[in-house]
Formats: sequence, structure tokens, C-alpha cells
Amino acid sequence: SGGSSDSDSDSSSQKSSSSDAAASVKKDGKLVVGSLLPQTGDLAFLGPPEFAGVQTAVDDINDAGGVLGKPVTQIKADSGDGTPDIAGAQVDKLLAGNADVVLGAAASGVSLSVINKITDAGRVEFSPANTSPAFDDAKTDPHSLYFRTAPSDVLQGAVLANTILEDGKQNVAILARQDSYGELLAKQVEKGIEDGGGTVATKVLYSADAQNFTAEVNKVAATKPDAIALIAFNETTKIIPAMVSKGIGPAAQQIYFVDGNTADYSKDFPKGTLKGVKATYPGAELKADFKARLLKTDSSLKDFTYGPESYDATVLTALAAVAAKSDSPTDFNKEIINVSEGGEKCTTYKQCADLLADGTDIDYDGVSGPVDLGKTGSPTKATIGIFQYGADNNYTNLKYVTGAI
Amino acid sequence: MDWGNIIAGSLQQGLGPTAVIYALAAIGLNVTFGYTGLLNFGQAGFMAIGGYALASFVTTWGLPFWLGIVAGLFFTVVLAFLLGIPTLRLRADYLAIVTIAAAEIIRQTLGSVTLLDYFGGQDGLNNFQTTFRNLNPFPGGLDLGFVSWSRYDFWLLFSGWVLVLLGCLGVFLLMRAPWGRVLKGIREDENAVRSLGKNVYAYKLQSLIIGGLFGAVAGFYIALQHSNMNPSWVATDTTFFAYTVLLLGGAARVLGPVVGSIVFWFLITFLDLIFSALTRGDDPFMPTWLMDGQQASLMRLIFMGLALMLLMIYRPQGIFGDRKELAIDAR
Amino acid sequence: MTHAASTSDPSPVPAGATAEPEGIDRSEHLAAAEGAILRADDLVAGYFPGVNILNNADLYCREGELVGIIGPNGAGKSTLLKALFGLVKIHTGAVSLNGEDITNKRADALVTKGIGFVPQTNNVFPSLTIQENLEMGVFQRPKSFRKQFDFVGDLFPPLMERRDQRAGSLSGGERQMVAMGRALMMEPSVLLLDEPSAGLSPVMQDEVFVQTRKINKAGVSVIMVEQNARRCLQICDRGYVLDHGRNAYTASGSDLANDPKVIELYLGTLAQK
Amino acid sequence: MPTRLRHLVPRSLSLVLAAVLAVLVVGGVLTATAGSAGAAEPTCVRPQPRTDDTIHILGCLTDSRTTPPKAVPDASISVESEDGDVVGTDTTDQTGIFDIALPGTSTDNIGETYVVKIARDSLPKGTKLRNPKQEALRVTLNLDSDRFVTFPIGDIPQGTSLGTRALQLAVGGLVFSLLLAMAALGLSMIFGTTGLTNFAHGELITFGAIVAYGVDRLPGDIRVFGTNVTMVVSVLVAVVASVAFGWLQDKGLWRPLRHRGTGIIAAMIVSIGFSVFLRNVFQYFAGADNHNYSQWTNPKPWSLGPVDITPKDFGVLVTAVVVLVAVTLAVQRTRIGKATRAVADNPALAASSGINVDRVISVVWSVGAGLAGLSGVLLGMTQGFDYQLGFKILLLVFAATILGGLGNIWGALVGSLIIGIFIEVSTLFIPAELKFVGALVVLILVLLVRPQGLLGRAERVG
Amino acid sequence: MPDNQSAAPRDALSGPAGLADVPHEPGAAKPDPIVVADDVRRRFGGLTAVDVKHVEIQRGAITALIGPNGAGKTTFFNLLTGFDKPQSGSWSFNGRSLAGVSAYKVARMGMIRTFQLTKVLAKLTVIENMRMGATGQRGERFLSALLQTWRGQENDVTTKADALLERFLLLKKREDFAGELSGGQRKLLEMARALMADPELVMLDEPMAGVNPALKQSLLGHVKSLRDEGRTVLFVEHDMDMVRDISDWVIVMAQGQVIAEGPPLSVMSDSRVIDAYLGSHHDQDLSDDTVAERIEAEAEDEIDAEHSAATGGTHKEVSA
Ligand SMILES: Nc1ncnc2c1ncn2[C@@H]1O[C@H](COP(=O)(O)OP(=O)(O)OP(=O)(O)O)[C@@H](O)[C@H]1O
Ligand SMILES: Nc1ncnc2c1ncn2[C@@H]1O[C@H](COP(=O)(O)OP(=O)(O)OP(=O)(O)O)[C@@H](O)[C@H]1O
Ligand SMILES: CC(C)C[C@H](N)C(=O)O
Ligand SMILES: [Mg+2]
Ligand SMILES: [Mg+2]
Repeated sequence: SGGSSDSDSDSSSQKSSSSDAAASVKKDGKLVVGSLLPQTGDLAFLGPPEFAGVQTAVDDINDAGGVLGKPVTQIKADSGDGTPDIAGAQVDKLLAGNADVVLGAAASGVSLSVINKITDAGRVEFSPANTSPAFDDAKTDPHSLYFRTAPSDVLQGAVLANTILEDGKQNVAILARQDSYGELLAKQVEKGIEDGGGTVATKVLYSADAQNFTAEVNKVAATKPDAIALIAFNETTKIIPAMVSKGIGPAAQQIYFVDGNTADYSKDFPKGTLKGVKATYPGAELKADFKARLLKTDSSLKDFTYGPESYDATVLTALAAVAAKSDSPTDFNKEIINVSEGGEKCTTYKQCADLLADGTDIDYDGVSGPVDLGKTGSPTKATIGIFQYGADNNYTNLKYVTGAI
Repeated sequence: MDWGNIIAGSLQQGLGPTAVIYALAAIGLNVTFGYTGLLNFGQAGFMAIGGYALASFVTTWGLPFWLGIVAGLFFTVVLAFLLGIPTLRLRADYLAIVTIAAAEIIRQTLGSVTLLDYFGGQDGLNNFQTTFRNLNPFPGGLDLGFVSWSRYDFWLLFSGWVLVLLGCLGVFLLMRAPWGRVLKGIREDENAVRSLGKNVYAYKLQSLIIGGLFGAVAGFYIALQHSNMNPSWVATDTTFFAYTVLLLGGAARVLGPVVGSIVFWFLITFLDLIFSALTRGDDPFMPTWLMDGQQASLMRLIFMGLALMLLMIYRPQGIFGDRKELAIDAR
Repeated sequence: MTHAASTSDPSPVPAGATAEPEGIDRSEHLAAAEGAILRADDLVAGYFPGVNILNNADLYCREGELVGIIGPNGAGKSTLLKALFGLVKIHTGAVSLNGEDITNKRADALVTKGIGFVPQTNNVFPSLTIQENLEMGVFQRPKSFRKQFDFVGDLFPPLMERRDQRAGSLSGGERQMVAMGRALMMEPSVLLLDEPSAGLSPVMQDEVFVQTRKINKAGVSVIMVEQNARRCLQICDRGYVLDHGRNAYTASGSDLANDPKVIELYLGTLAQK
Repeated sequence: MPTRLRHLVPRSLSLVLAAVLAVLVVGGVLTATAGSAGAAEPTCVRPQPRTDDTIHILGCLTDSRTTPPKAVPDASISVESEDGDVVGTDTTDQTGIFDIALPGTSTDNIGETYVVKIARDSLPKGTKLRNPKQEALRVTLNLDSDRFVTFPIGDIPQGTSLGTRALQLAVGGLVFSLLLAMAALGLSMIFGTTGLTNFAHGELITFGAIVAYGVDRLPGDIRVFGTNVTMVVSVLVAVVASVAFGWLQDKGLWRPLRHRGTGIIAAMIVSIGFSVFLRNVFQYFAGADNHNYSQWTNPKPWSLGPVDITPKDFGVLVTAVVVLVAVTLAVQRTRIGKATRAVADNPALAASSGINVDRVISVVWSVGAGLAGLSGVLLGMTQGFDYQLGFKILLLVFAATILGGLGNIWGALVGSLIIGIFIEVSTLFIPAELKFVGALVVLILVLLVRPQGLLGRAERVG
Repeated sequence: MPDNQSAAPRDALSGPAGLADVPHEPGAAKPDPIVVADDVRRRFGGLTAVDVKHVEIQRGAITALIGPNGAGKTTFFNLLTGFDKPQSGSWSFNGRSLAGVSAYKVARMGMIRTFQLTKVLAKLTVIENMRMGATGQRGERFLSALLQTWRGQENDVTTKADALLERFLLLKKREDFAGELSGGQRKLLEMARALMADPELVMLDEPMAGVNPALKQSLLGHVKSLRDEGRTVLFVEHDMDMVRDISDWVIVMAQGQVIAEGPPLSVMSDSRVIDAYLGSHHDQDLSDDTVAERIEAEAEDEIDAEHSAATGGTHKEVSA
């Protein structure tokens, strides 16, 4: 992929008329994917499935002959989600390693902190997990180099709100992490609840580096809500005990989790702590065979969240490079949306690549769903799962809901 | 292990934009701490002011880039006054804590939900770097064969090192002059200096302002380098790193911060690359029960902590310092 | 009197100047020091490695003797006392107390052995009250506090008056009294005094010298450094003149005080007018 | 005196440990149980799930003026299309449920907007919509599932009154401030004696929490007479380990530094390095995640009048008070208190007075680290911990110490109480995320007026 | 009260000569006072450290300020030079009121003091310490420091500094760090540094405490030459030989108040001064045991006198 000899030719999209152009990266025939996924930080528990998804995809692609005749190589970096100062230097590492695409970050907030850096350098940023609606704003991505396989929280917000109303809760408190993700998901949930006739008792945004959350929890408790939506990452393990000691724990209140904190807590809490908590996260039902393949890549997986999305993001990148006949990000970025929707359906890299080789327009349907990306590079349709925690502090599926954005 | 890549990668950081940022921040600390003896642990606060002024002027208020720069410098001076007037009469250790506290106040306030609309909360601000990018006079990046920088990074580091050298020249001229002598005198005993008819307070304030201005410029470079300004760039650790850089090079030496920064970032990256190489792959050199990739990423900080300790213990004067000068009992 | 060295430099030069006594004959010291309660032999000591302040200094003090040390500023008088007391590192040479080697022993261990010390500067605990400062003097034997406190209080009545005032707020002379008082609290058998009279009013100075003499008469061996040289030589049994980190002259107090060479180089004629 | 000193450590330690033990056992035994309210008439009994591909609009009307809310039957609801055509109507059943099927399949309906209306006069007498203007809801369908709406009846429950909240916050703040005080006392003692501004003090706090966690995670429970005392043992081990850690740290690091004559600023920088080092070592071994202890993670609160306090917090509170009183008295009653100040003022002179400076400092380090470690475990018990536990509150610990006056024991206590309580109570008026900011601003304001801290003393010039 | 202007003729009235007709009483008016203090009072808690009704310092003369330990001499220095603030009172220098004027401004006006506990700038070399003493240096302003317009002036400053160092026997230590000097050398450096400013009034706080007698003697000449240059010297000292030798006028303080004034010989024979301060045997040889015994016997009375003088009527203790 690209060396460092950039040229200033404006090869980026129509959107960027007012701002300057992204650098363009020369093609060198080798597609390098850089993964910027959480190894440390508040989302570290979601790192393993994501890494496994990318790795599985890279293996599949290379088994099928690679891209443009060469195997795809992967560079790993830590997005350190929740502590954005890690991601910056890690992106430098990826850029220096000539990564053509940066798969990540997981947290929307972290992605925002590096998006300019990545796309200004003329690379594609492709997140499997960002759900903040902010990325659909053209200002956020002036060079059209940002894509994602996770659906905007417009959808998750609606599903969560509907679930809350379905449970007969009318006056809901929202406790959310202050970042692009928490803020905007909270806003969507609030909107959904108010549209459905309910009221939001209070919406408290907390700063993730707070040492404790007693004041926030007190504030929530003081409004005596019917239910509480907790939009958080790993700090959930601090907030839940604080809620319990304020008398608004899962035993006393219906509590809702979201993608940022839906995880296996059997090691973290005594039995029964989370019993009855409901949760939502994007992603269609995980097919058994794909789950088995992820487990083959990483046998220690416990959660699978965003594993399929990571797989699909990797495959879509590869397909776009094949379609553009170039590994230059500023070339293949225009093909990513094309290969994801409209055309002959195909479901594996090999199948799709063969079709492309025949000059057919394809529509890749992936393991995470149909992955039809819209104009803004985000899925236009997606499935959200609704789950419930049992006494073992682990979650099981209640149902899946599909919706359009 | 690919030594070539490891060395190249380390050099790239050691000479790259990050080293520029810390060199600038440390030059500022050198003036306030190294020469004047003020234990200013609030350098990150000045960096925050610089970076955020630039970012918010452009992004939030849609004002010109250069106005953002001017504003950054202006608010830095304002902050130096606000901070200096109450605190410069405090004892050294009190001053340290108060300045840390002030930096945290700034950081947490700028990153707060309350001011979300202006400063972007935890995610910070984006899209303010365009003017700077467009100023880039270089047609391409810099490729030295074994290390290379992209066009933007090259511009950052070129302009940055020019500023660093100008800064050093300024510090050199100032510290050779009687002005610098007064600062050094204040470091030793401010009452003595006062008894000789020098307005100690004014000098301290000047020192704080100058140190802060360097911090603000470092803040600009933080924002520009990351193309983003958010609170985590200016956490307390940032100040600690800047101190490490300064002490590594040698406090109260003109070139101390520059050499310190280059060496620091070279070593940090070097360690990082070594340990990640040791733990990479399916069959890593380092057994996984001992260290996995995630733990490997901590090694550089573990070493940096150790290095800072050992440095202060065995070579407290840094690379350039004078051992004898340090050994003199200040009392 | 003994001219341990002959110096031809006429000016009263502080350390760093050229007048360096040479070729010291140590035999007399070796002979006389036999059986002394405290003796230091051939001390080389300093603050930094490589920079010696004491250059082969000798000193002894017999039981019940009052030894005075005078000399120009920067000669190493304070350093000598500190070296005796384990506060400055001795590079070569030996210090012994009652025949026991105490070279480079920790100061607090020497206190246990009965040595007391009043430093020249920083000789009080500023954040402790006067009474607490004195308590520190008997830290190892808190039981004897009352008795000693009364004794020191009689000696320096202002201290009794102000016993609850923090030493840090005291005037220079008041501090000196506290410092002296603290050392007396511990009933030492050997007392090292570094310029105890500095900063005191004349009447207090006299009092310090008289009391020192009295304590000495009671059996305490005393080594005192003084810039109030004439007074010091008046009361001491034996005096040393220290220059450039070694003893330049040693003789009985009155002999030294009347030696024209010593007067010219170290004592001056001011006080005689 | 050396014997005196040597006795002081075990004596004050055993006092502290006994107190910890007693309180923790009591706290453990007192774990409260709460009964659940009796079942009422069924409300909102939902229809059986369907398998067809249609979308329904459902809801449940309840009157939330009673607890638990009562179903509101016989209210009529209608759904209109955007153009005003009625596409379906229903009246609520005995359990309050209404259920209106929309025409067409789910795919037909995605993206459609409907208006759901409630007929106000069909509501039973005395019931009022919570929001009288909200008789019609516009809903846009974007999901392939049934859509739920609601028409709340009865006022929003009254929030807790300001006074009560202030009281509750103050109690929470009290617990926090006492833990802060233990850490601050340790910091202040170490500063007071060695003059070291110890930036690695936060890591001493974390150390306690981590050691306890290590013990806690050993397989199996530790039981005495059938009572699970794992946590009690963990706390004790943590305190002992912290004391040992403090002692070792002094012996292995700080004492050699002192003997080399390292200046206080250099030592301060060493402590920064040590802090970075330890923090990352902690992360190396304990990971970056937040952890909770196995016992008492989720105790139910006791209600003492308007104030909720969990038995755990109560236990922590009592432990902290006992320990603080014990240590403060030990320092005040014994000569070591004065000895520490003497050493602080002038180590050389202290040695000249016969004080074994190194031993005094050793004791101070041990006790200071023990206090920090204890505050770490207890903090971990009240709020969970991660490798940054101490680092994140270090600034507050400093603020507390300085607010009171550096090196002054009582100052540390007073400062902690002010900071800890202020932090919590201030959230009534300022955004919760800025609560630390508020405390730090208070610190700066106080120093403006009293540069030497509340209980500190000004120094003499000249 | 000051009726003089700095421009007033100074011939006959100025200097030691002007003191001839001044009455030997506390608060006596001088013909040409440079410093005038009125009702200056400083309390620490319950202790009144300074309570000066009226005092004038004669221009061009050497005035000694003596008094028992704790009499308030250093505190009075601190008050005059702006290092401390009194509860009440007014004082002026050259007719200009100094109330509320900060220390550095006082120094700039030409009133330079030294400290009883020396304050050298340890990590600056001796010569740098000296240069620092010079006033009105262009290079101490930020811009001219940056623009390097201070070179010429610096050379002059250095020449002057070297001359002073030579006189104070410190030239050998020129390039050493001041922190390496012995206690006495520090005193010397501080005094020399104070002279760098060409002060009109030099205020020395126990300048000779700890200085070797031989050196002290040679320094006295230097202090006298300051007077010959037209400067005013005010010093605190406990060394009576020095006071007698060089001072034109002596002011005695006790318990914060001025209790006596006059030329040295007359003051030293004042019985109150002898009682409170000197002791009746300060000239006698202690090596004579009978003298020593006598002193010892009388000591108690004298000390009682001194200490009641020092603590005065206020017996309230200062709370720590
Ligand atoms: N703490 C120190 N660090 C380095 N050098 C020192 C220190 N103290 C003294 N010196 C040096 O040691 C030499 C001897 O000093 P010392 O204090 O022993 O002299 P002194 O004879 O007591 O003089 P004085 O009568 O002035 O007190 C001096 O030249 C001084 O520069
Ligand atoms: N900051 C302070 N707090 C309390 N008391 C003080 C303070 N400063 C000075 N004093 C007291 O005021 C009195 C006058 O002190 P000062 O230092 O002026 O005495 P002095 O005349 O200079 O004595 P000396 O000759 O011993 O130096 C002393 O009793 C001293 O204890
Ligand atoms: C991994 C996910 C929890 C990330 C989250 N959806 C976000 O956008 O921030
Ligand atoms: Mg000395
Ligand atoms: Mg005085």
C-alpha cells in the first residue's frame, strides 16, 4: 500500500468542496488492514470477539487467494477505549505501517478522536462497532472515508424505548456515559420514550473518568423512576453496586443495559445480582457455524458482540479493493458502499470475489445481517437483539427486532 | 526480531511531532521550574488552554485559525495571571498541588457535559486543522529511506522543530542576561532577591507566562497532531511526562528539553516496539503466561517509571546537568 | 607553645587562599593523645567525594578538659566537629571515644554514648515549641526531663517564659539559647559546641562562657569552636588554631591568646584597644 | 526510646487490626434482609405472542397514583393514519391492555406514521392524563415489531426533597471523607516527617485494594465457625502487607536516597516515577478492569429515617473512625509525634539529639502505608476499584492535606472532612461530573485567604 | 518629624558631625535624619515585639542598634524594609513614607538590608551573586534581555563587583557557588552584595556574628569608608568592640522600645544599658577564676534584669 510520497491531487469526494482534500495514498498492490480495537480500557471485554472477527475474515480472504493476488496482512493496535490518549499514538503506528484501512475503533468517542487523523492521511476508517449517530453527519467525515457495519443508535434507541414501554414503564431515568455514544443513544432513548407517551424522569450524563458514581446514582434515585436505562461501558461494575446500595438495584428496579455493557458478569457479581435486567445490542442472531469459527480462532471467547460486524467490515474492505482493482484507500472507498448493496447477492468472500472477477455488481450479505450501507457509509437496516439476564448474571436472548434507519 | 524496523520506528517517534510537543512543553517547564524554581505542575492546563482555544475558535465559533492561535496565547496569559496572582506566594510544594489542581479544573471543566456544546465533552473537537494543512509548503512527505514521515507529519515536525529552536534561542539569550540571573536568584531565595530591589512577584509572573506560552504552543501542536482536541491529551500524566523529558535532558540547561524529548520518545517507542515484537504472533518469543500483547503495551510505561526513578537517583542532573551544582544544599 | 607549622602568609585569609601549613609534625599529638577521652587522628573528610575540607586534622580532648578551636572562616572548624559527630563522612582517619572506634558512627548512637552537639546553624527545631525542643534533648531518657528542664530553665530564664512558643519564631539569640539548652538537657560526658555565643547579647555571652566553664568543671569534657576567640581562649585549657583543614597551632589558651603570630593572623587587635 | 518506638508499631497496629476485625464481623453478620411487597391484582397482562407478520400498536393504561399502579379498564383508544383515517380502535381490558392491529405486513408499515389517540371522556371518573395535552401520539414505525405506547395517568412521583437529599449526600460524603482522611493522614505523616511530597501515595492506596483482592480471589471461602470471613481476612492481610510494603519501600528506596542526600524536589520526581511504575505494574497483574470483592458487593441499605446507609458503609465508617482515633492518639500521646516533627524540621539535629532518624521514618512509612492500604481496601469495598483507584483520588488526598495544612495531622482530618462532604453535597448545585472541580476550587480559594492552609502556620522571614 | 528634603544642604548638619548637639535621650531629633519612624508597633499574638515611639537615624553616620536578644531589632529591620507589616505606625525614608511599600521598592529607593541568617543564592556563583546586587540593570528587563542590549553595563557591574570582592577577600572564591562558602564567608558575601546597589542606607543585621576577629577588624575599615563616601550605615551587633570602634551613635532597644540613645561611650556607661544588656563584667578576663565566680554570682540578677526587659510587661505567652 501507500508509501509516504503523497500527492496533493484532490481525489476525494464531492462533499469536501469547502475543506481541503485528504492525502491520497498510492497503490502498492498489498492490502494492509490495521485493526484499532480495544485491548485495554473500558471496552477491553469486547476486544476479543472483534479481533477474532477480523482475524477470521483475514484468514478467509487469504484462503480464497487474497486481494489483487496478494495476501492481506494485518497490523494490530489498541484503541484503549475510554482513554482516548492511547488511540492517537496507536493510529500513528498503523499509519506508519501503511495500513490502508483502520478497522475500528470500537467506541464512537475514540473513533471521533482519530477520524480526522486517519482520513486526512487518506486512509479508510471502518468501524465494526460505532453506533453513534454522529457519524452520519457529513461534517464528521468530510472525505467520505468513514464506514461502519454497526447500525446507528437511532435504531437501538428506538428498540430500547419500545422495550421499556412494552414493560409498562412510564417514567424512566437514563444514566449515560458522557461521550458521543452515550449522549446520542440517551437522546434516542429519550425521544423514543417521549414519542411513545412516557416521560424521562431524569437524564444524567456522567464523566467516564469519575472515581465514583455516588452523586449520579443519588440523583437518579431521588427522582424515583419506574425504570432505569444504564448506558455505560465497563464502569457498569461500579455503578451497579452503587445503585444497589441506594436501593435502586436490579432487585428493586427494572434496569436496561445496552451494547456497551451487555456482557457476561458471572465473575463480577454475586449470583442473582443482575437477575431480570434487560439489554439490547445490534447484531442478528449469531449463526452456530460462524460462532464455531470464531471460537476456532479464539477459544476463550465468552462474548461475541460485534464479532460478526468486524468480520463483515474486513470482507467488505477486501471486496471493495477487488472491485476498485486498487488497494489505495482513496480508490476503493468509493466501492465499499457499492459492494454492500444492490446487485447479485453473495455471502462469502470467495463467492463475491469470483462474481466481481466476472464483472458482476454484487451485494454482500454478511454474517451480521444484510449490511446494506447507505450514502453515509452506515447500514440502512439492521437487527437488534433483546436479551435478559438470569440469576447467573449472564444474558439470554428474548427476541430479535429488525428495523430501518 | 526486526531490529531495523524497531530502530526506524523509534527514530520516527523520537524526531516526530510527539517529540516536538514535549520539547515545547518542557522548554516551558524549564523556564518556570528549571530556572525560576516554581514547581509548576499545571503545564497540562496551559496546553489545554492553547489546544482548546484553537479548536473551539475554529470549530465551535467558526472563526479563523489564526484568531484561534492568538486567542490561545491570549488566554494563556490570562490563565497565568489568574493562576499566578493567588498562588505565587505559596510554598513550593503547595504550589505544585495547586497547579495540578488548576490543570485538572481546566481539563475537567473543558471536558464537562455542561460545556458540551462548546468543547465537545469527552470526545472533544474535530475539524480545525484545515488551514494549517493547507499552509504546508512541502509537496510531499519526508523519506529518509529507513524512516519516513507523511506530508502532514513532516510539516508538523518541521514547523515544530523550527519553533523549538527559536524557543531555545530565546531561552538562551534570556538566561544569559541579567533577567535570567534574577530568575535563578529567585529559585535560590526569593527574599534575598527582594532585598536587592527586584520585584520578585513580577519576575515569577513573567516566568509563568513565558512557560505557559510554550505550553500553549505545545497545546496547538497536540491539537494539530491528533487533528482532535480532547481532555485526555492533557491529563496530569502529560505534565509528568514533560517533567521526565526536562529532567532527562537536564533542568536549567537550554538544550535539555530538546535532547530530553528526543531521547525520551525514542526510548519509549523502542521499548514498546521491542515488547510488542516479543509478544506478537502465534508463537511469541515471550510465553503468553508471562506476558501477553496487552501487558507488553504496559512495559514501556513500567520502564519509563523506573527510568525516571533511576535517573533522579543516579544522574539527577540529567544528560547535560552539572552534578556539583545539584549537590549544593539549597538551604 | 608549638608552632606546628610555619606560615609566611601575613594576611588573614579564609579558606581557598594559598597559605597552607605544611609538614605537620604529628609526634606530639600522638604522644599527648594517649588516653584522651575523645581523639581524632589524621582526619580527611569533606562534603563531596574528591573535595576534602579536612586535611589530616588531629585533635584530642582529655577527660575534663575544655578545648577551644579557633580559626578563620571556612577553615573547617564546623566540619571538624561534624566529622567527630558522624554528620560528615570521614574518608580516612579515625575517631575514638574512650578507646572505642566511633569513626562514621551514626549521630544518635553517639548520643547514647554520651556525646552532645550544638551545631552552628539550623540548631533548633523551628516547628517545635521551646519546651519540645528541650524534650528532644532528653529523647533517650524522658524520665530525667523535669530535673534537667529546671536546670536549663534556671540558666536561660527567657526560655521558661516562652516555653510554648515555636522556636521558628524566636529571635536569633533566643534560638541560640534553645540550642545550647537542648544540648545541656542530655547531660553529655563530651560536649561539642559550635559557636555557642554567636548572636547573643554580651551578658548572655558571658553567661555562656561561664556556664560552659562550670559544666566543664563538673567533669564534662568540652570542645568548643568560637569566633569570639579571645573569650574562648580565656576559659579553655587548651586551644587549637585550625586553618585549611588542619591544626596550625596548638597550645594552652592563654599562650595562644598572647602569641603575637596568632594575634596577627587570627585574633586581631580590636578587642585590646 | 528505640524500644519505645519498636513497641509502638505492633501496639497501634494490633489496635487497628482489632478494630477492623470487630467492625467487619459485625457488619457481616448484620447483613439485612428485605421482604418483597405482596402481590396485587394483575395489571398489563399481555396477549399471547403471534407468529404472523403484522404490526400491532399496544399499550397498557395504569393509574400510578396508587402503589402498585392500578389497571385502568374501558378507555377507548384509536389509531389514525397520517391523513386522519381511523385504521383501528380498541378499549382497554381489565388489566389495562389495549391492542390495535395495523393493516398490512410489517414491511408495508415500516416508515409509516400513525397517530394514536385516547378518548379523554372514556377515562374513569377522577382519572386525569398526566399531561393533559398529550391526547394524541404520533408514532413513526421503523421496527418490524409491535409498537408500544402509553398514556400515563396520575402525577409523576414526588422526588426526594432537597433537604433529605442533602442529608443523604452528606452521609455518603462522610463515609468517603473518612476514607480520604486515612489516606491523607498517611500522606501527611510521611510528608511531615520526611518532607517528601509523595506522588506515589495513590499507589499505596491501590496496593491495599489489590492485595485484598488477591486474597479474596484465592479459591474457596475462608470460614470461621461457619461464618464466611474471607473479606475480613483479606482486609487484615492487606493492611499487614501495606505496612510491610511501606517499610520495605523506605528501606529499599527512600532511605538510601536520603543517605545520598537527594533533595526533596528530586525525591518528589522519584515518587512520580515510582507512581507511574507501580500503576502500570498493578495493571500488569490486575488488569485494567474494575473489580469488586466477592463479599458484600450488593448489600441492601438500612433506612435510618430519611437516610439510607448500607451495613457495609456503616462498618466502613466505624472502622475508619476507630482507626483514625487510634492513630491520632498514638501520635499525640507518644513522643514519636514530636520526634516525627523534629525529624521533619531537621534530621541532622534530630540525630544529634539522639533520635534514631531512620527508625522514626521507618515507623512513619509503615504506619502511613498501612493507613493508605486500609483506606484502599475500604474504598474498594464501597465503590469497587481498578488499578487507578489511588491515582484518581490522589489529587483529592493532596487537596485535603493541603487544605488543612501540610504535615499537620489534624489538618489532614479537617481537610478531608471538608473535601469529602463538599464533593457530595455540592452535587445538589453543580453538575455531578464537576464535583471534584468544585472541591479543587474550594482548595484554591482557601489558599487565597490562608496560604498556609486552615491549620498551618505562617513562617518567619529574616 | 522630617522637615528635610533630600535636596536640603547637608554640610554641617549631616554626618557624624551633626550628632554633636543631639541630646542623649530616646527618640532624640537629629539635624539631618534619613529615616524617621513614629509609633511603629508590631505584635505577635500577645507579644509586642516592636513598639517604637519615635526614632531618627542620622544621615551619613554609622548608627548601631543594640539590645538584648529578642528586643525586636530584627523585627524592626523587617518592618522598616517592608519584609513585615506593623499593626500601626508610620515611617519614612528620605521624607517619603514607606508604609505599605513592598520590600523590593524599599530596596530600590536605596535602603538595602542584609539578613541575620544569611541568604546567599546558593546555586549562583559568587560573582553572579554580586552582579545581582546592582540596581537599575537594563538586562533585567525582559525585552532588553532578549535583545542583548545590556552588555556594556554588565562589564561595569562586573568591574565593580570584582573590586568589592577583593576588599572582602572573596576574590579567590569568585567562580565558586555561593552554597560552598562557610558561614562567615556567606556573611561577607551578603554584605558585599548589599554594597553593589550603592545604597544610601545600608542596614546590616549582625554582620560580624561568626566572622573571624582578624577579618572583622579589616572589615571595619571598610564600613567606615562607606560613611566617608557619604552613605548611612545602620547595623545591629552584639560585638561591643565593634560598636565602640565604629559607631557614631548608638540606639538601644529593649522589649521593643528604644530605651537609650547616644554616642557609644556614653550609652555603654548608662546603667540601664549595662543592667539590661552588657552586664557589668563584659570587659573582664574570664580566665581569672575569681572574676568568673563573681560573674556567676551576679549573673542571676543581670539575667533577670535582661529577661524582664526582653519580655516586658506582657507576660502572655505566644500560642504556637
Ligand atoms: N554543606 C556544605 N557543602 C559543601 N561545602 C561546604 C558545606 N559546608 C561547608 N562547606 C565548605 O567547607 C569549608 C569549611 O567550612 P566550615 O563550615 O567547616 O568552616 P568554619 O571553619 O566553620 O568557618 P566559619 O567560621 O565561617 O563557620 C568551606 O570552604 C565551605 O565552603
Ligand atoms: N513570626 C513571629 N512570631 C512570633 N513571635 C515572633 C515572630 N518574629 C519575632 N518574634 C518575637 O519577637 C521578638 C523580637 O524578635 P527579633 O528577632 O526582632 O529580636 P532581635 O532583637 O533581633 O534579637 P536577636 O538579637 O536575638 O536577634 C522575639 O521575642 C521573638 O520571639
Ligand atoms: C463496542 C460498542 C459498545 C461501542 C459503542 N457502540 C459506541 O459506539 O461507542
Ligand atoms: Mg563554622
Ligand atoms: Mg535579630
